[in-house]
Amino acid sequence: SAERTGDGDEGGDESGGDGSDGSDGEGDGETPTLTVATYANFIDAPSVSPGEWLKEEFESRFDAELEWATPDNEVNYYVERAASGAGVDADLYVGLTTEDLVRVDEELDGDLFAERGSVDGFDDVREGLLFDPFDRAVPFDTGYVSLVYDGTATEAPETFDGLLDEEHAGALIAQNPGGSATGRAFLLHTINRFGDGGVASDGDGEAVSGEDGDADYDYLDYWADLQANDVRVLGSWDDAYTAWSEGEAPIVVSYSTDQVFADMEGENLEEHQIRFLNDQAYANPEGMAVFADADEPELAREFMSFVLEPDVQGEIAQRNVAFPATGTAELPSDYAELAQEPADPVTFSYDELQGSVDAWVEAWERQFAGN
Amino acid sequence: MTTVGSDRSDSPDAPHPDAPVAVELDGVSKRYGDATAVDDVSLRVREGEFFTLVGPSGCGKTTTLRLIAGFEEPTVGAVRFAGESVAGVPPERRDVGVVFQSYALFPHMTVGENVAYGLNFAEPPEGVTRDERVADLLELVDLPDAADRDPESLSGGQQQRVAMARALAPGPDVLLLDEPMSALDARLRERLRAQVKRIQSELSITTIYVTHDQEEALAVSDRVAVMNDGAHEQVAPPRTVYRRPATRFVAEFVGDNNVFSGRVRDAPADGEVAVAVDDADETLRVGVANGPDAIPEAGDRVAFCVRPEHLRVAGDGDAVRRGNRTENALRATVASAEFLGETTRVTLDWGDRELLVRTVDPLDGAVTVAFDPDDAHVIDVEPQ
Amino acid sequence: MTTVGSDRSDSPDAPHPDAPVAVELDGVSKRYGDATAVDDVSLRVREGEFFTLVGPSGCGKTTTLRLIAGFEEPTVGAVRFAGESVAGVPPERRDVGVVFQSYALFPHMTVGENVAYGLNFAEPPEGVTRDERVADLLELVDLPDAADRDPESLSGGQQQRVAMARALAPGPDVLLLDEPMSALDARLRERLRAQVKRIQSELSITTIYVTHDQEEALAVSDRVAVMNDGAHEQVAPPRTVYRRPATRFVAEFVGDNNVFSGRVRDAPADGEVAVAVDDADETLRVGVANGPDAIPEAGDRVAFCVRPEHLRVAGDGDAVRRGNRTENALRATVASAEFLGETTRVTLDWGDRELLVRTVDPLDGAVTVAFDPDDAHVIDVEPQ
Amino acid sequence: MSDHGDDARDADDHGGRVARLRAWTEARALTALAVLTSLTLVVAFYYPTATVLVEAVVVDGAFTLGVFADVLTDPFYFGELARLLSGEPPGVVARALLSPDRRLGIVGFTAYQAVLSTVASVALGLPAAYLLARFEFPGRKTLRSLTIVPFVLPSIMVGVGFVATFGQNGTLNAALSALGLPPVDLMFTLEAVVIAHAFYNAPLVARVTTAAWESVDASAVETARSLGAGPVRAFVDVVAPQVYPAVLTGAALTFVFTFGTFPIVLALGGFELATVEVFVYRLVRDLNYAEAAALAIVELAVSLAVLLAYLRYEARNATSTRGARPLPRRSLVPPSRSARDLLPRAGLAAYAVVAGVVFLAPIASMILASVTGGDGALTLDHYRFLVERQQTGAAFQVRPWPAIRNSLAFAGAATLLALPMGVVVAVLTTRRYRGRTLVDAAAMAPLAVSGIIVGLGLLRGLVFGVEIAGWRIAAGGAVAIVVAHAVAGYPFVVRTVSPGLSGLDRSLVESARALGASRARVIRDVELPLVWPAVVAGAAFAFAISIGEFTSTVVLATGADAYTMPVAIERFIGRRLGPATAMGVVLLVVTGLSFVVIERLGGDHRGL
Ligand SMILES: Nc1ncnc2c1ncn2[C@@H]1O[C@H](COP(=O)(O)OP(=O)(O)OP(=O)(O)O)[C@@H](O)[C@H]1O
Ligand SMILES: Nc1ncnc2c1ncn2[C@@H]1O[C@H](COP(=O)(O)OP(=O)(O)OP(=O)(O)O)[C@@H](O)[C@H]1O
Ligand SMILES: [Mg+2]
Ligand SMILES: [Mg+2]
Repeated sequence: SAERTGDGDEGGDESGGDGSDGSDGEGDGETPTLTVATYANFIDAPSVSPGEWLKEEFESRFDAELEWATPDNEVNYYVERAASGAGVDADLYVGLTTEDLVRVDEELDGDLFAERGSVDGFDDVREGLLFDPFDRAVPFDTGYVSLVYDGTATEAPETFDGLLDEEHAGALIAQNPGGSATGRAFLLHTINRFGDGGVASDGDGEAVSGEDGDADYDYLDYWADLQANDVRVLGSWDDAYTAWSEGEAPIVVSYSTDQVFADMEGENLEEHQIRFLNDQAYANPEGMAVFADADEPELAREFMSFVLEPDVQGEIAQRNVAFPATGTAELPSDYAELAQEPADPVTFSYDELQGSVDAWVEAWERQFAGN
Repeated sequence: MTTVGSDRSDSPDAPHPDAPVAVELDGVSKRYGDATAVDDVSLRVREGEFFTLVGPSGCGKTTTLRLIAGFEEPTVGAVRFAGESVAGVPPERRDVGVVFQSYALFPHMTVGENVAYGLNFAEPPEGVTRDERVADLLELVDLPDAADRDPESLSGGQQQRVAMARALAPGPDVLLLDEPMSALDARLRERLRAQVKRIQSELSITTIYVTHDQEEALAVSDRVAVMNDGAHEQVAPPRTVYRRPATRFVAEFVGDNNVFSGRVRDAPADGEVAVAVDDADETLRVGVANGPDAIPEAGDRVAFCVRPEHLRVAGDGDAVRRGNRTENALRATVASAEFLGETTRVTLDWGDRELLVRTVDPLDGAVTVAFDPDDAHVIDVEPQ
Repeated sequence: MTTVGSDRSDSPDAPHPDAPVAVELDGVSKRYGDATAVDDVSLRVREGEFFTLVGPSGCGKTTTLRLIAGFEEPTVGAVRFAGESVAGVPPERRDVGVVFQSYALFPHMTVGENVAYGLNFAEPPEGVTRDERVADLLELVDLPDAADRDPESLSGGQQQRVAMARALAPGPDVLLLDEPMSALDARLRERLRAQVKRIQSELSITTIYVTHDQEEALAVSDRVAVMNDGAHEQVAPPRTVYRRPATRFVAEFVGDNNVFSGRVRDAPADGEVAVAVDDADETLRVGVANGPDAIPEAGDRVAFCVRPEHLRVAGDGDAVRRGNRTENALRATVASAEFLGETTRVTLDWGDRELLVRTVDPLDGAVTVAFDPDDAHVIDVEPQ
Repeated sequence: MSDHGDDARDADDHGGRVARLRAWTEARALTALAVLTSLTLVVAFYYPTATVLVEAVVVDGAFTLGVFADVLTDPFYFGELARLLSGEPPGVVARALLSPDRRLGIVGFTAYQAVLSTVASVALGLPAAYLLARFEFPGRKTLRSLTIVPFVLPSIMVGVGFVATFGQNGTLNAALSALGLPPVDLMFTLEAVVIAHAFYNAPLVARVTTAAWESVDASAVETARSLGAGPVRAFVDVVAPQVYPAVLTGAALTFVFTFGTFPIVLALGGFELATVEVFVYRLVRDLNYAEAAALAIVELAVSLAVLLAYLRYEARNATSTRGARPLPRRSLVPPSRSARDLLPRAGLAAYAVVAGVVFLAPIASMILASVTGGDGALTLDHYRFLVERQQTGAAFQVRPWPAIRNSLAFAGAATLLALPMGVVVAVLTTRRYRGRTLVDAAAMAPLAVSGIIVGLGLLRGLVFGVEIAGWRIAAGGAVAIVVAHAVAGYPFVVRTVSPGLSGLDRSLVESARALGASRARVIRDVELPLVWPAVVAGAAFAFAISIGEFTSTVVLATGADAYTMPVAIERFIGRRLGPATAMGVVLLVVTGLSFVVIERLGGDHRGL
């Protein structure tokens, strides 16, 4: 999500809140209320966010009221609710990632989300974005985590190995994979590139082999080299972007849509260059899914259909500063000029992440922060 | 030595011999852990009486008062108000007025508000408004214009009187005063104690007064209980305590005194006995009229005392005569003297011991002192 | 009324009439903003002297002491130690020992550490180790075993003595004591003042003592300065202050007194004058031998005083005789009495005025009191 | 008998009953308050926290110490100590600990940085205490009031201010290069973290120390002087030991706060300096509750141990210096040119420079950021954004005015609730009885438990509620926020009020009781008014805690209408920091004014 990009909701101890503003009890014949859970920046960000437009548009097209819920713990909030038997008080969740699904499924025995069911426009969703093997989540947009650099201060390397050059010592600021979405995406990208060295496979699973083809050099080796080259890993996207903006280092891990914002604010685009390492970027498709015990499952599916409509896709992409999930989205022709897509998006599938991602992060933490 | 704790309420000095008992302590002890602060004390204070607890620091005076006020509950024994046990009754429901040494005026209230505080919980007497009551009390303590002042702007003596007025405002049955004047300077103490006494008499309120100043105790009380080590040694009117101390402790604590001990040489004659003083080559004649009930017999051990003012001084070798006899004359040398204005307190060395005498004129060198056998008071008789 | 501030160091009582001056205040004033705490005070304290400043609260005693100690600098005037001005010399270089009313023991040090503290800055006397010095001093103040105790575990009197020992440890030239006993109870004060006096004599250390207790001042001092309102009213040995008060203030502040004023009727005869007492129908004969330098003449206004112990009492109508004359007899009625042990202090109503007398036996009703003209002391003469 | 008489008697009876009822309630008011306070604590703190912490030892419904043992014996967390815990002989471990390449583990490192931060906070706080306690100058009281402001600044704001001040292109380096000095590279070092911790905690140290310093008796100093000690020596020997317990209070609290630090380390230090709380956060986020809870318990144990050690020390050293004559304050303008007068003031001037860099520059940078546009020019755009958001924001979005209003309303209400709670606990802890330490510890626990765990606990315990007899009892929204804030703030009320109460003359209380007042009535009529300055100081802290609180606010807020200023700041963080910093400045101004007002209601006091 682009507002995620711009206004990163990643963690720290602090973020959002439970924004459900209303009850879901409504009698027959009255206007039904659809409660949509999402992350805070989807509806409330200082620059732009799609929430307000979506609500107005949806309510004008359907005889329904839309209520947003933005609990601070995001999807974990519903995991907790389900686990404590408190009942899930929303109809669908907007903004699920692959990892969210993996985590939810590992934690809960029962199903938190219902099957997709029939959603108009689902067929228009781009093939590579479908990330739920159990067909619950419907992708509605995607973003790419790449490097952003200040072209007036440095020329970012083209490859991962380039980051290890002495020239780029101390040049990169990344984020904590344990607390930040961009940080985690970048970590996963390095795993995809260098392999996991069997970290997560304690006996059962397969080791991930890296695209670099070197079985003896895994992501931990790469990070050891990065650390030796003075990489900075800060807590959140905010921290990192602030430090980068203040010129503490010329390169930062961020989103490939950075120039859209820079342009909005009239900044020098030269200072906001995008670099896809090895022509790749880690893709973070976002999906939506209906809760298993939604009060308004059908209305929720109508909402999903609505979101996949071409004009809505276009609006979401622009307002969330991301890329549409469907091939039919209506976007201004110059959108791609500023919002760049990599030639070769990479991402881990649900199956690859399942049972591994925790171990990958933990192994990285132990290496990086060992005291 | 035995402790004589007789309640001589039939003494001629006690002003209310038949008045009902207002406060009674019955076999009361108070222990803190291992330490016994009050040890089996039984007292009866009559209505309207000015009753004083006097004793050295740590003897349990404050604890006794706190047991009466209800700030502490006795470990053993009963406290009764007008015959009713008050066990478990919290202080706010005991109808006592308390004045502390520190006065404990509420610094955030004016003098008037301080005095009025207790009227939040008790109606003023019928026909009197709250404000009138406060004005009356401030009048009573001679501070008619102080109502709007800050307690901290008052002198110590004025604060003390405000504390009195405050304690009296709700019309308590019993007034408890814990060393209410010890923070004041000597002259002020003298002035205020007269005032306290006057107020007490005017209201004829039962008053229990704690002090360690024996002069104060003598000056104001109807009866005095001399306490030592958690127990009372004597309970009697001031003159009795001063002139006929029941124990050696009382003799030495209340006023200056010279205490002797020795063995009776022969049977009493003319109301006197001859006593061979311990470790001294002297035989002294001692009157037995004022002593305890037991009349000393030959061979008994006795302790007796003679007040400094009863030791008459002459120059060295001058005879001190009584009628025609020269007797009870002791030779001593002046050790030190303190000029007190009216008199000089002179300390004499008499052998290894010290004697205290009072003189008007300075003394020096060797002197002879003597006393009238009737001025001696037998404290204690230990039969052979 | 004029203030008589004569330094009667030639009085027979002053023990060091020729000793060199240790501390001198020369025309010293101290102002805080508009308020004058000390007003043009000049004093000379001789080496080894026990000099006491006595006076009511707020009269400037503490301020005077602080000027000597160097905690304050005078607004006007000079403070000299052994003849040298100490202007600008900080307290730590004045060689003074100070004891405050609050003792100000260092709560985080043991008693021994407290006493030893000053030895960090001054060598103990030759041949004595630090520890020995501390032990000696604790011995001196009768606390030989207290070295390892916590100051807070000591009673008030013990703390006071530790403060003394601490002040004495570095061997100061001058010891300054600011009401060192006012927080203690009456009996303890009496005991301790004797001890302070003993220590002072043993060390013969120049001592300046501040108190508001006139009995204390009389009891311990070589000379007393009676202060009032920032200035001294009289500086003299205790007996002089008591017997020949220089001002009405002194007469009334030091001990009980009966002060009369009136007009002289005729010229002195036999060392006496007849005084018509103001607002009373009495003429009293008053000795003039002890009075101020000015001999009163007929028509002068005079003030004179008679101590309560010099007012002899007889029953109503009994003549009080002197030689053959019945004179100076006043008829009064008993208003109240306080039993003090040795004597009873009786307050008499004499017209609108009060008279104080001392008696041994209780008094009641109407009485006649009289005094010897020689026992009267003329304070003040105001020529016609 | 006439009806009239009956009526009168009824009325009498009625009046009597009312009076009796009032007396009865009054007599039990204290007990009732204590019970209510305990209930509040249980509902809003102990129960919720317990639901999380218990997961350390209950896994899948079965009791186990396995998770705990794993954490304790993991060298990653405990370094060489883990080897001891896993049974290696102490000698070997001791040798390992002394070797140069010893491992501290995360817990060890967290403690290490907390110790450094504590030292720095004390070092930066003491000169401020010296200035505030010993000198008189215009604005002294205001300055003292404002020392609490850093407490409420969200870490993100401090991060912004610090990067702008200490960064490569920051104010400090600009100043250094202007002076011809080489630049310093502070960012992303332990030093930066430690300075930021000092930014938060040095003012706290200064506050406690000032109060203690002001209560040193001048007679003690004068006695030392008369015994031969010069001014410096008298300070070292007499003043310092009496101020020391207060410094220790400040140090203990600083240690506890920095031991639980989280966002600031990662923002200014980087992941190499990760602390325990970072891992608690990550584990909770990954729903790995067992290990998170085990780590949180370790954290709690360390913090509580420090707090308890300090409380015991405090109890032992409680010397009441009632009626003391305070040291007179000096003028900041040197009265003469002597070294004695000039040196301390020169020292303070040097300190003012350091304090300017550490405290003022970050705040100034933050303010500057709020008026700087993307092109570096001055602009009011960010404030315009706030106005616009206020006017056009959707109902479900966070808007500035409701955030300000909520912050003030919650803080006011939380303060009103924290005060009785704190006072009751202070009353209980100033009495002497067995088990008092336990009460003390229980009362202080909210300071020592991981904020993340509390947040999760509140979610489970309050928001989801508890099922009792088929009813689910849940609480969210304004009331729950206020309660949670009160729980977080009341320990400060306890710590400010309790020294005052224990220093009160007991006879004041007893006088009032003898005059007929019940125990509770005495607290109201006498004790509280007398420790009023301390109550106000406690109120200021409770207010500050509530204003700055974030974690439980976002958990408990059940709609945009319950959001507070820190939430607004967090929401307004974008790629450009302008809007958030503008909101930060609003927070700064609103709270700064609040504190000046609040403390004007009080006065001088002891305690925090
Ligand atoms: N709360 C307490 N706990 C333990 N011991 C106590 C307590 N209160 C009093 N004591 C002890 O009981 C004894 C009597 O104390 P109390 O205060 O009654 O003496 P006092 O006669 O009033 O002395 P003072 O003249 O010094 O006021 C003392 O030894 C004291 O230490
Ligand atoms: N630092 C000060 N500032 C202003 N006024 C002061 C100061 N110190 C003393 N005074 C005033 O000077 C006068 C004399 O005070 P001082 O303390 O010397 O009296 P004192 O004789 O010691 O009284 P007490 O017996 O009460 O101790 C008082 O009116 C007092 O208020
Ligand atoms: Mg007592
Ligand atoms: Mg004084």
